[in-house]
Amino acid sequence: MTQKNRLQGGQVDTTTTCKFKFDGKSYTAHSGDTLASALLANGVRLMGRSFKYHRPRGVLSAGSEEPNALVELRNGARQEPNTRATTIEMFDGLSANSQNRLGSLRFDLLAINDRFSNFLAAGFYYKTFMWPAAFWEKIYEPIIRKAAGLGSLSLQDDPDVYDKGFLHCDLLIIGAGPAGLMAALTAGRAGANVILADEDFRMGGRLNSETFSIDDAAGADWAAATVAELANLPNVRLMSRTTVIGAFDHGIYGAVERVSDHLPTPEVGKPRQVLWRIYTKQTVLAAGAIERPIAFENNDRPGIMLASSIRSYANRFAVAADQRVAVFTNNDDGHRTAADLHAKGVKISAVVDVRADAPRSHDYEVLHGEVVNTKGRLGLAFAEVKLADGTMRVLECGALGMAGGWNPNVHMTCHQRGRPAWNEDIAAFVPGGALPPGMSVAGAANGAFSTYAALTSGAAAAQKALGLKGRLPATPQAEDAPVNLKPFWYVEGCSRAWLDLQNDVTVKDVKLSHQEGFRSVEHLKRYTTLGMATDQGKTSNMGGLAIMAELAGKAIPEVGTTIFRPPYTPTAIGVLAGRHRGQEFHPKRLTPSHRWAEEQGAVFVEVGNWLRAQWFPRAGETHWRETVDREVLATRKSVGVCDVTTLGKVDVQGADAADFLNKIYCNGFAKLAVGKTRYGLMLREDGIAMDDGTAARLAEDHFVVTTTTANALPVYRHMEFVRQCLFPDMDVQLISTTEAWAQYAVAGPNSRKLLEKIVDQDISNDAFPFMACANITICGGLRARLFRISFSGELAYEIAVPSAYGDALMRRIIEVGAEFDVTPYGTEALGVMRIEKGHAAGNELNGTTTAQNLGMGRMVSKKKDSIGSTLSEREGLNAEGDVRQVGIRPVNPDDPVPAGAHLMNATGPVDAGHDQGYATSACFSPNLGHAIALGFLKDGANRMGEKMRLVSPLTGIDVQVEIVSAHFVDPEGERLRA
Amino acid sequence: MRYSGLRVIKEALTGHKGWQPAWRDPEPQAAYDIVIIGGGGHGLATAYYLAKEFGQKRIAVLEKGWIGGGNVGRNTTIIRSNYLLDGNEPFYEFSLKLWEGLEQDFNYNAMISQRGILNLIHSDAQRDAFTRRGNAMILNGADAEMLSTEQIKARYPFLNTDDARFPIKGGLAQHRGGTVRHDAVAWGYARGADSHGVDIIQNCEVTGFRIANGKCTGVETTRGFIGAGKVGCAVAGSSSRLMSHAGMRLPMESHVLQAFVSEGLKPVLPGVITFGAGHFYCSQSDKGGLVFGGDIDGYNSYAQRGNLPVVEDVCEGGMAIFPSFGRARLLRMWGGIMDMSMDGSPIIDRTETEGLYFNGGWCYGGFKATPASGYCFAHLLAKDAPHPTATAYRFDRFEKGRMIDEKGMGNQPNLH
Amino acid sequence: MHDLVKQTALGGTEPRVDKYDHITISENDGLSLASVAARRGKEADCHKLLKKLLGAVPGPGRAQLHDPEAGFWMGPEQWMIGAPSESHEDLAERLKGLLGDAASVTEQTGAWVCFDVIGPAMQDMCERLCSVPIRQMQAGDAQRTVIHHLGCFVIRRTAADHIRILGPRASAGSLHHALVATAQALDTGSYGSDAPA
Amino acid sequence: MIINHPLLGPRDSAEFTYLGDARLIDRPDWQSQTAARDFYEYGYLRENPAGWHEELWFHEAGDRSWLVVTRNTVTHEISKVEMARDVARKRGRST
Repeated sequence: MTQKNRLQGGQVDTTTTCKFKFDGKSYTAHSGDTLASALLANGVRLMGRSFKYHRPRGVLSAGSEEPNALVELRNGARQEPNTRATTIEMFDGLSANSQNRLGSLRFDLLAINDRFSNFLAAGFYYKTFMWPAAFWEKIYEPIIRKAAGLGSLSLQDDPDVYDKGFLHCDLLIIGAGPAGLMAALTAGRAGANVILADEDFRMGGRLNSETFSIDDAAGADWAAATVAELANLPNVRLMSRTTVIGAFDHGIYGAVERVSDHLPTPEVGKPRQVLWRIYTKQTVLAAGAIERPIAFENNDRPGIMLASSIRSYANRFAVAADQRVAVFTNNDDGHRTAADLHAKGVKISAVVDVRADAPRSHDYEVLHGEVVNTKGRLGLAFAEVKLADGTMRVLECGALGMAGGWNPNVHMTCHQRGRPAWNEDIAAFVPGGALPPGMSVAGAANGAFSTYAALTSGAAAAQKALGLKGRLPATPQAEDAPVNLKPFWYVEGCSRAWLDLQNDVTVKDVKLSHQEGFRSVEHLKRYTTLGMATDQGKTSNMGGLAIMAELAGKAIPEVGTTIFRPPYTPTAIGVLAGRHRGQEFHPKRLTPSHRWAEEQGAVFVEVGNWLRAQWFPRAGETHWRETVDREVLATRKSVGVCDVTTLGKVDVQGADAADFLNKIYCNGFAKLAVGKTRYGLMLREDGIAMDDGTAARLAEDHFVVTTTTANALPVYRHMEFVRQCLFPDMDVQLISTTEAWAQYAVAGPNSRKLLEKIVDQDISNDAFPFMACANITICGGLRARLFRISFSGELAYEIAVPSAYGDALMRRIIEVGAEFDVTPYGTEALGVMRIEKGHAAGNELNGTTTAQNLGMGRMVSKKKDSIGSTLSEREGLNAEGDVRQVGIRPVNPDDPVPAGAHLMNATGPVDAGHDQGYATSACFSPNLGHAIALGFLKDGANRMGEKMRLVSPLTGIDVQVEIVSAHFVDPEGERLRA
Repeated sequence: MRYSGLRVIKEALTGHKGWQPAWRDPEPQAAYDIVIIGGGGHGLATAYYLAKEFGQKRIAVLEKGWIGGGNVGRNTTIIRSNYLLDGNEPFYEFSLKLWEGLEQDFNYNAMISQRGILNLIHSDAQRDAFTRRGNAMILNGADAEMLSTEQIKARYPFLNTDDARFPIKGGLAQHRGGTVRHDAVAWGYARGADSHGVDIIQNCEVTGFRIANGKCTGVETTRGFIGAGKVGCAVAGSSSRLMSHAGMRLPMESHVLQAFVSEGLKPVLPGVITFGAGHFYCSQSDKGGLVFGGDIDGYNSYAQRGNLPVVEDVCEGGMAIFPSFGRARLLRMWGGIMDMSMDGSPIIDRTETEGLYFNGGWCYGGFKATPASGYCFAHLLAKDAPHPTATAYRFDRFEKGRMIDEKGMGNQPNLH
Repeated sequence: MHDLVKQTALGGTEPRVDKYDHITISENDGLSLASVAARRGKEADCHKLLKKLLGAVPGPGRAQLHDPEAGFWMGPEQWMIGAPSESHEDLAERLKGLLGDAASVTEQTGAWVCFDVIGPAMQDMCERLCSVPIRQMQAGDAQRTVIHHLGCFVIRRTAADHIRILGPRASAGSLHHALVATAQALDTGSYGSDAPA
Repeated sequence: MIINHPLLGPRDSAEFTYLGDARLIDRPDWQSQTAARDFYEYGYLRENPAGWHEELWFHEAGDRSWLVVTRNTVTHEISKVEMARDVARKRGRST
């Protein structure tokens, strides 16, 4: 098919031809086209369907404000719903499909909705679908949901990558039209670090769409020359295809650069888009203005467009919106559309102007009147005009430009809750009130609509922002036409006259909203959905406000606006996530023995960001339990080794180190001897257990504190808080050393014998008794640390070496331990052994348990001040019969005792009112041959031996259990001290 | 005027001329028996139940702006009763039951849609905790189901189960959970309250309390003094500001919570889903937008807007579980101000001033609580005794050490 | 002398190098590190001794690029000291010997992975990684910041096209992945007049 | 947001972790007669102003300093940033 509406000139590259498909049909275009311009060039006006009534829709605008021409761009996993045809850059092979239709675009079965529109007025759904109650979810809602929505996601994983980045500048200029370019020139020449960002792929703004001259050059040529000069300044960064999406606090702006969207697919390794966080000292907003439509009956047919966009298509893209064009205007600007298209040889049916004193033309007819209706099934064919004298005229036209005046793009001036101000001269909101700090506004965004005013204000804004002294640079010569406009929002008596084209909100709906008392602009928006479409009301809100104001008998500024929110244009969720998805969602933390564990075939488990070996399956083992049981039994029988590097480690030094530990632990540390380790329980200030671990005193003024894996960071933060904010003059220094040391637990009756083969010093029971610690050397001189502590309840040690030697140490332990059948064990066996031993861990230290609950109430020293000690004494935390940690075992050894199950009395009701407690941690104990659990039980200390029910209705479990001591294995702790 | 399908048809055929304002716009009277401060969901629901269920007369709701303009119009519309602790679960289950009959009760279609909520599980410890929670729900008479990864994958085949940094290991579902058209809740309660004679007075900001001899006798407003037998405050987000006029310091901080909606999409998500290894939850509105959110920004704020780091954090969470959402576009982000309390649970209680009652501290869970909060607050105002499901929501629980701390984060509001 | 063999942070026996036209990313496995924190009341002594060691005491956000020992500021009265591990395997011990009671010294060698990022695209790469104002940074500027959720130090070295990144050792793989992916995402093409030499 | 660190200059607030009201520096005396009430008020009651607020931020991804930031909770404007340790000393926490 030929491009029947293609004109001469413009800024498309007619030497290249791109093939593209829309709804499966092939067309040609040129590079420099958008999908919208290419379709118009090919005579395609029907591009979409409206949200509610499924009315046929064509393109309204030539920019990112487009509400109508939304398509599904690309196919397969790259399918991108709701993409504005007006911003899709043409490339060879482009493929797009229309959306939100049942059947074809021409014969959308859901267009039936339009026939019933009278029943589907604003808010109708709030008043019906209530009976019978069950029908809402079963019948009505599924139908509504299916019909609603716009485009579809492919539901395949997005194959593209997205990047994030950070930029710093003195001046960010948003928008590269005449004002933005002039601001950039002024600031760039002055040597400031400047970022100039524009959402378009071609900088120049309206200069590309108008036939104005600047000095002696065409506006577009001046823009190109200016961009070329800026590109040569090393201190200016030009960012086209970059939308600034929001103004955040303290001069931080979000911007999305579409790096690859103009390509068929991104190059390998290259991002599709980049999210930039721009830190700027000052900002010039030069975002231009958006033309507004006029509401009249059936003003939504394909072919009815913003008058300025008809100019854009003609002047920039060399496309006639149709071969017969009419204009409906309330201001002088609309006449430019007729003049420009006439000059390009397009037939002007007429310019209809609501003003009696409209400028006349020799080239085309100017009518004083209003467009009162239109006709045409899938596109505009005729416009009906009511002339001022009351007579009717019918204009034959395939395109009708609406010129209702311009709205400055104040969006970003309001991102920090500023409200715009009303400017009577242009009948529009302009930036007002409190702008985001550091922001100034130039050009049409500030209501300065002439090219000359834009250029001047751009230069002035840059000068002011940078505090430059001296005279403004000379402004080039440019048109400086005044705004001659008669506010005109809608044609009297119209009803189905569209305000929000996408959401199908008409003048009638606004009237109904007012009638029903939804009169605040926010109520109007929420009740009618006006302005809630993908354009967020850029082309619709103003008309709605004006009508509401009229109905309420108020001035427009009294009615006010809804709130402008980021993002300025809808932003891919993918780019906001950047690379942090899939395996890269969070960084991985690997222990020094990770590679070795992989070689052993270990199964890993996520613990925070750590990956830890969960168990080490051996050939022939068919179930993880088999593996874990073996690891536990082997450890308790001989010796096992487990990587415990992930435990948090904090180096605490200084003359007041012991006093400091006395503050952060509820139990005492002042008297701990050098060379000894002590268990410590840390409370939050509210008296609840925060974390536990050990503190090893390596010297009078040097401790190594361990935390649980999960709490390493919050505990460190807390310790710094105590140090800096509460006791600022203690001589104590903290630093995390979690990752500096590879640390392994070596546990079991043969652990000493094994370590004696590695450690250079005497570690006999006398020389190195239970809870001893020391700096040692191993393997003939490597510095190391040894702690005789035990989580498993066995004779056990933890040995630490600098991380770089962690791999080698693990291999050495396995090598020298072969004679003891040393068994590596993972977190699961670790967990089994600690449950067998009754040690509390994360499931017990759940942020609501007290030392008392844990059976450690007596540890809270009353003789000293420690964090949490005072509030731990509150009555609610010391109530009679409060829960205590207990052991739970099944009466029938084959029964499970799952964590999360609740304890109930053996007889009596099973409900929340009779809840006695719950199981916190559970496992199968290979030593006892049945499942065991730890739990919290009301008055638990006094209920040893009691038979109870453990119920988990969620998982269908109800078993008889016995309450026992939490110390299932070696309750006297003899093995530890062996 | 009663709403019904027949009425809609009749009006459609007669030019929609018969529709009346959904609520009156009365001038404030000199005094009321009960004045409710706050025309949000909770305040309007309180007035509605006071009038309808507790036979109270002469009630006014004072709203500083437009009704429904606070958090009831800014939330992510989720309802559920998947709570753990004794002090909470019966209350939220009561609320869910009220939701289930609400539309017929107040004759307004709030699009209550019980398409279910699913909390994903990513670790054994999380499974243990959710098992305990699910059991607590069932023992309290609510519904809960533990789903396997396979069951979840069948329901959400596009969930990331193959290449996840934190693999999905199951999920706790509450099928009676779901979503509600949030604005319609405010409007439905307003219309219902109005029809029972409640005066809803918009653009009327309370600037002070008149307190004499330990008793509150009314409120100073931008529209003059309004006398009151009892005053109930339900202005979550602004609680500290309001109650400071009564000389109170509250156990809470105000924080901004952001929420997000995508462009409209054809249906992909049937119910609500929450990520358990990051900050992200999501549902899809009837209109087609993905409605999602995550963590609070984390600093005290009254600004009703947030910042980029949380936006990115939430979208990272979204992409972690739904890698296909990358090509959907975020349409709008906004913020609401939360009363973040010291244990993550609310307060519905008398104050030390006679005649002055308080409802607040809802953290980010206030929307789902709306019916029960209104009902229980009405109960307290009408009978001077707490409703049986709300006995634990007292001011003095912090001093006495009886916190209701679901997350176990202690007295740090931004962690709840 | 012990006989255990060191492993690099990325888990190899040799440090890894990834070379592209516009950027080279080298794992630097040759650094011994130790932190030094002045004891309360001994700040002046500590400064004096550090000055002797490094030539100057680096202030906030600064590194003292010096041989064989170098150092950068970590926090108030706290510094990280580095030296070649070949000659200074026992750096922490030596520092403690030097500083005595004037400072707390903690071995940090094993806590960090170090990458040297060198090439004409260094600044562009840095902008894709973290929020430090790389184009304004001078040689010897040292900032702690976040790279892909990881707390890292970024140190601008003497050569204009060189930054050194210290990241948490346990996440060496994730950090390396981020660096490599970012290098690949950048244009390999010409870096303009503002690119570092 | 940008926090102008007293030592390091302007830094993105994303590098920081927030704690809350800077009155948390004023930890009561555990031996006071009114210790129970004092600690309750210290731990649980907040002014929570709409306006200027002194608050604690921890430079977690930076120099690990606690800072006292004076920030407006309505506009987010920051007027003052101090080292918390200095503030603590000024408030008499030196021992």
